[in-house]
Amino acid sequence: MTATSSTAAGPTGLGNARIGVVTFPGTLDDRDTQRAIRLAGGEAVELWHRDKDLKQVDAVVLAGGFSYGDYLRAGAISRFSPVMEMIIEGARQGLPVLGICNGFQILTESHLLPGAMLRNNHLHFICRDQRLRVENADTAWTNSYEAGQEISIPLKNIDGRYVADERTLDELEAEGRVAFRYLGMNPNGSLRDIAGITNAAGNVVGLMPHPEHAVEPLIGTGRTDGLGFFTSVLKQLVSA
Amino acid sequence: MARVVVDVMLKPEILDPQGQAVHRALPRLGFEGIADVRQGKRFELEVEGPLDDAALARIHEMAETFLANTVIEDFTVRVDS
Amino acid sequence: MARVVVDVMLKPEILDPQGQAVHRALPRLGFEGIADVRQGKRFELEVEGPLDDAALARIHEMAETFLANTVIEDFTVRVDS
Amino acid sequence: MTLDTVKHAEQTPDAEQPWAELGLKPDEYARIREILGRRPTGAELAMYSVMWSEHCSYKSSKVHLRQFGEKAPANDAMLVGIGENAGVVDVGQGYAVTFKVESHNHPSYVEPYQGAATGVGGIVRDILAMGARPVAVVDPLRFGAADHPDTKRVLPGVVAGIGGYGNCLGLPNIGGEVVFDACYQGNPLVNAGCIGVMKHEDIHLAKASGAGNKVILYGARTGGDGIGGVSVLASETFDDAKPAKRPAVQVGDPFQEKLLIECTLEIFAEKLVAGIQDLGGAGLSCATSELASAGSGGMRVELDTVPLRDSSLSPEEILMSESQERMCAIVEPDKADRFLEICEKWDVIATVIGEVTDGSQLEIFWHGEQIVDVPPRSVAHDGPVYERPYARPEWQDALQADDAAKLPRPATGDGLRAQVLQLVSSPNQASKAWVTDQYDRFVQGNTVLAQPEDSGMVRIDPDTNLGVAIATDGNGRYAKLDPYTGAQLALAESYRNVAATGARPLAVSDCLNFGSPEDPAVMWQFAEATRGLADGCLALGTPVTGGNVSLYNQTGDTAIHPTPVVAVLGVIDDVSRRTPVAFAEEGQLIYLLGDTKEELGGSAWSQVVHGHLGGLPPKVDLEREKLLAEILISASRDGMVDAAHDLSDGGLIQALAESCLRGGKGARIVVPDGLDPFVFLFSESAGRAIVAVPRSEEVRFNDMCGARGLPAARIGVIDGTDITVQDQFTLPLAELREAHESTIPSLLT
Ligand SMILES: Nc1ncnc2c1ncn2[C@@H]1O[C@H](COP(=O)(O)OP(=O)(O)O)[C@@H](O)[C@H]1O
Ligand SMILES: [Mg+2]
Repeated sequence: MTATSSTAAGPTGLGNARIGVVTFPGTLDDRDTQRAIRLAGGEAVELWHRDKDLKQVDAVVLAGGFSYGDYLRAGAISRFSPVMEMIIEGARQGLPVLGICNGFQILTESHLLPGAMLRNNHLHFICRDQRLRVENADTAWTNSYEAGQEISIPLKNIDGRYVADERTLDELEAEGRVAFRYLGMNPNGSLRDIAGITNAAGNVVGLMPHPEHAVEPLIGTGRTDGLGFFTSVLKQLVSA
Repeated sequence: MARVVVDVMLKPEILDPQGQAVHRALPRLGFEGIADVRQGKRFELEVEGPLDDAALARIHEMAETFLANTVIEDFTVRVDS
Repeated sequence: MARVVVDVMLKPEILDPQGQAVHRALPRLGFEGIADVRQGKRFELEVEGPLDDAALARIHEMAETFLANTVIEDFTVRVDS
Repeated sequence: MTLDTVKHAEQTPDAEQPWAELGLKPDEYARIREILGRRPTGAELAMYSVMWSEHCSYKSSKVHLRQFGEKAPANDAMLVGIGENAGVVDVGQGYAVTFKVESHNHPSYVEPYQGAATGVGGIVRDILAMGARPVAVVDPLRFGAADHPDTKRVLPGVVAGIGGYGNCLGLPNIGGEVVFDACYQGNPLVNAGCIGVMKHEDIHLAKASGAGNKVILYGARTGGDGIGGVSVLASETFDDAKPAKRPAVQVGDPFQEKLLIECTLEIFAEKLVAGIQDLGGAGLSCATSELASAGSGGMRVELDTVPLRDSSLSPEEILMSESQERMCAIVEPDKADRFLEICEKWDVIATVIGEVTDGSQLEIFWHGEQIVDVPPRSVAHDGPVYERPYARPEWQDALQADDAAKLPRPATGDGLRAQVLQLVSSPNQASKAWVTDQYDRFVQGNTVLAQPEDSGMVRIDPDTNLGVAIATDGNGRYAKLDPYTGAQLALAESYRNVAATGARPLAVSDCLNFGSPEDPAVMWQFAEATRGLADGCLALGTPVTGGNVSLYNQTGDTAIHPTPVVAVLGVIDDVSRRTPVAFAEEGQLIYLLGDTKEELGGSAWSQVVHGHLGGLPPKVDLEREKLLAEILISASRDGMVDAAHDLSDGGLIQALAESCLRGGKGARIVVPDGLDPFVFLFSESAGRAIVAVPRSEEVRFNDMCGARGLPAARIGVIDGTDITVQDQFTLPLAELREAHESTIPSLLT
């Protein structure tokens, strides 16, 4: 069951952008993320955790899942893979990198983003349609949204509680680096309702909910609120 | 207040996927010479009142019936000093 | 073979819902007099070769960079005897 | 240490063997000796004892299960039938779907998390072994009384285990059941089902052919899991002191299984295997003997090459180990290197442990000495077959005579209202979101419908929108009152659920959960239920493609309710035509399809309000079920209904409440002429559904039902934020929602 549809230029005509999707052992949402990229009009490029080059991609998504079973700590083992060395290097030089769920956990473990992810405060896995507010619409991955816009996309994890020390949190707030906040009920005890953050340059973004599961009207929650992540980066790459 | 530590480890004959995953990752990180890794849980209990034999017996019972699942886990209780 | 134990606990200022859940359940199970519970991880490493300062330093580094995430966790390394 | 080799067995014909401790009967042991023409070696005895156990040989159930083949309806869709790891059906466009339900009841009581987790792992490997990519799981569950303290231990553990394993594999959980009944107190039922998808040409079978082909064991290392009984053999054959401790519980490693899945799919894609089998119950004994007996030649295995987790394991124990996350493949020699390479890519340990021979025996060696020399078929297939005595229990008549019709009923609208609230907030009828929110239903990006919809539905081709649907149902209360009818009601409900979402029911899998087959009353229940199911499948044209039997589900002498769980698989050409449960559009008309009679035996109402179980279950009319399904499918295809919900336990009011809550809209309802309001709301007559019809479609929909002869009564309209039953009562949705959604969380947290 591989989606072979529309690998060429998509609706936005931005088909030349190559977006890598990393597969670690235990990654689950890589194929869905590739599909979302194609639906947005980009070209999805498979990256393997042992790869030592990034195949000339213009941006990278670290997809969701349970890399290495989330054993030890979510993202802790994946962080040390060869491909992550390249990505960490690239990210420092401005490569757009999006970490979704497990990908976000890998980004914090890699110290590309501050803070850490811990077990949900209720200790259960939770799968739900989650309302979010896009707080920062200036990043590589959010420029298709309006600041303050509300979106709904699926949330599904057991280690989704974002924590950082007060100083870091204040800094994130002051610099507008809280990219997404949970609306309604805080689903996991994340400090200051943080659902996702960005680095100072705005090229590295991580969030717990799953935009790639909200890109087709028929599937999942039936909403397409997540497509904007992928059109955002395509837009940014064209204008760059 | 006294602190009692309860260590809970999977029994040796039980598969420990977490410990295995850690063990397998070590050479990649450049750490050689570790023959095995097991991962377990550590509970730190702050105990009110005197830590006499009765209190320790109660904690032992708590470990046995609640903190550890003795079908698959072993535990030890010790006073932290 | 020597055994080294690495204990990893959440920093005191970080909320520990697992420990709290254990703590909250205790009175229901009839265990009184526990003021607090924190839950952490315990790693048992079987070390090949001599357990000299160099080996311990390596294990310390492993704990700091890998076994614990020092953003949220503290750790201790000790030789099990 | 003396190894019990074949030679040694020949030389010591009179050696005492612990066959009784291994669960063999005297005549079974005698038969083994007769088959071999000598006494078995310890390793052979281990293999026979486990493969001839109830669990692996189906010795008590076989004679009844045969009906599923004998009465199988002619069905072009069936590609692989009963007898393989799972059945396979054609769903069109070159796709084939395989699906099956299995039980992991007993382990889940001992250690709920791991028992349930490894149950998911096992069924997923069965599906994988057919050549398919697993695409979804379902989990029909049954627990003791909701307010029993042990349920608080078992249920959260089971749910966390199913979620912990399935979520980590990346399989959306799209359906299942959560049922509470005191009869499951000491014996919860943890059934798990999986669906897989492949192209026709990718179907793989468990057979070992082609002399010289390699036997490759891959996946986890082998440990001492699940070998309890055979330790007696180890202590017999080894002079040194007691063997090391063996685990009482198996621990699953979902990460390892995920690697196994991806690795195996890559191996399939390169067409590297000639035969493949998962390792489940009876481990290597089962895999090697089944592969060899299904093939043309024999097999030779060097057992000491098996990678071990515990070096103290004896050869008998290695043969019996049920360590999880392992597979066994038959690979042509020139493809073996590539096979091993792919395993290496995925960090999966793979070892050539033997090869297919041109002989006829399964031969197993340990450090060069032969310890097994058996005809593989005798192990895998020629196990004992029992014609267990069965008899209708003497209490059955009294139970059926204890009619639910005599129970007191509410006389006023207020009384009805109170009982409606009581019903929708009862544990069995309450929202199961607390459970299902712990399962990932979105992963793989193809989920069209998931719980609490009538059936789960996944898209299998994003280009054409082809999809499959699955529902599982079972009602032990009905089956207790009448096992024949109860099994057919489970089938009918599952079939109806699939049709309600717009999918065409195609095929059936089942998990038959019963008490001890040594009790003639239980055996009668089993015989009746299988007969009912086989007759029902014939009438509906949906063959049984595979399933599982779980016996000895009892606490002491008390058996669980007979609980046949039936899974129906359906296909839908275009998932954009799926019909959801939610009443979402104000002004749409609500129709009740089918006939409502006074049928309260075994009903949710009788249980919730009166704690009563007696009388007869609702009648089954399978022709009517077929007609209803046709109407639901046509209505979905032609866009005549926007929502549909089948009626089952809890009757009309339960279904109405669920559709309204899901859509966030109320309804104004009128009791049809000639129907008593109480019966209208609470009866559980089968063959019914409610649908939401847009006004523009009303004439067309009515004409269709009229022309085909299906009773269709307009009972109301979607409107407002209350459920109002005219002249009876009004219930605000908010109050209903609170009642429906707070029960399970408050019981479990
Ligand atoms: N209740 C049942 N209905 C139909 N087929 C069944 C039933 N129980 C078992 N079978 C079939 O018998 C065969 C052996 O069952 P089982 O031992 O569960 O398979 P496996 O070895 O793959 O676990 C399978 O093909 C299975 O589908
Ligand atoms: Mg099988």
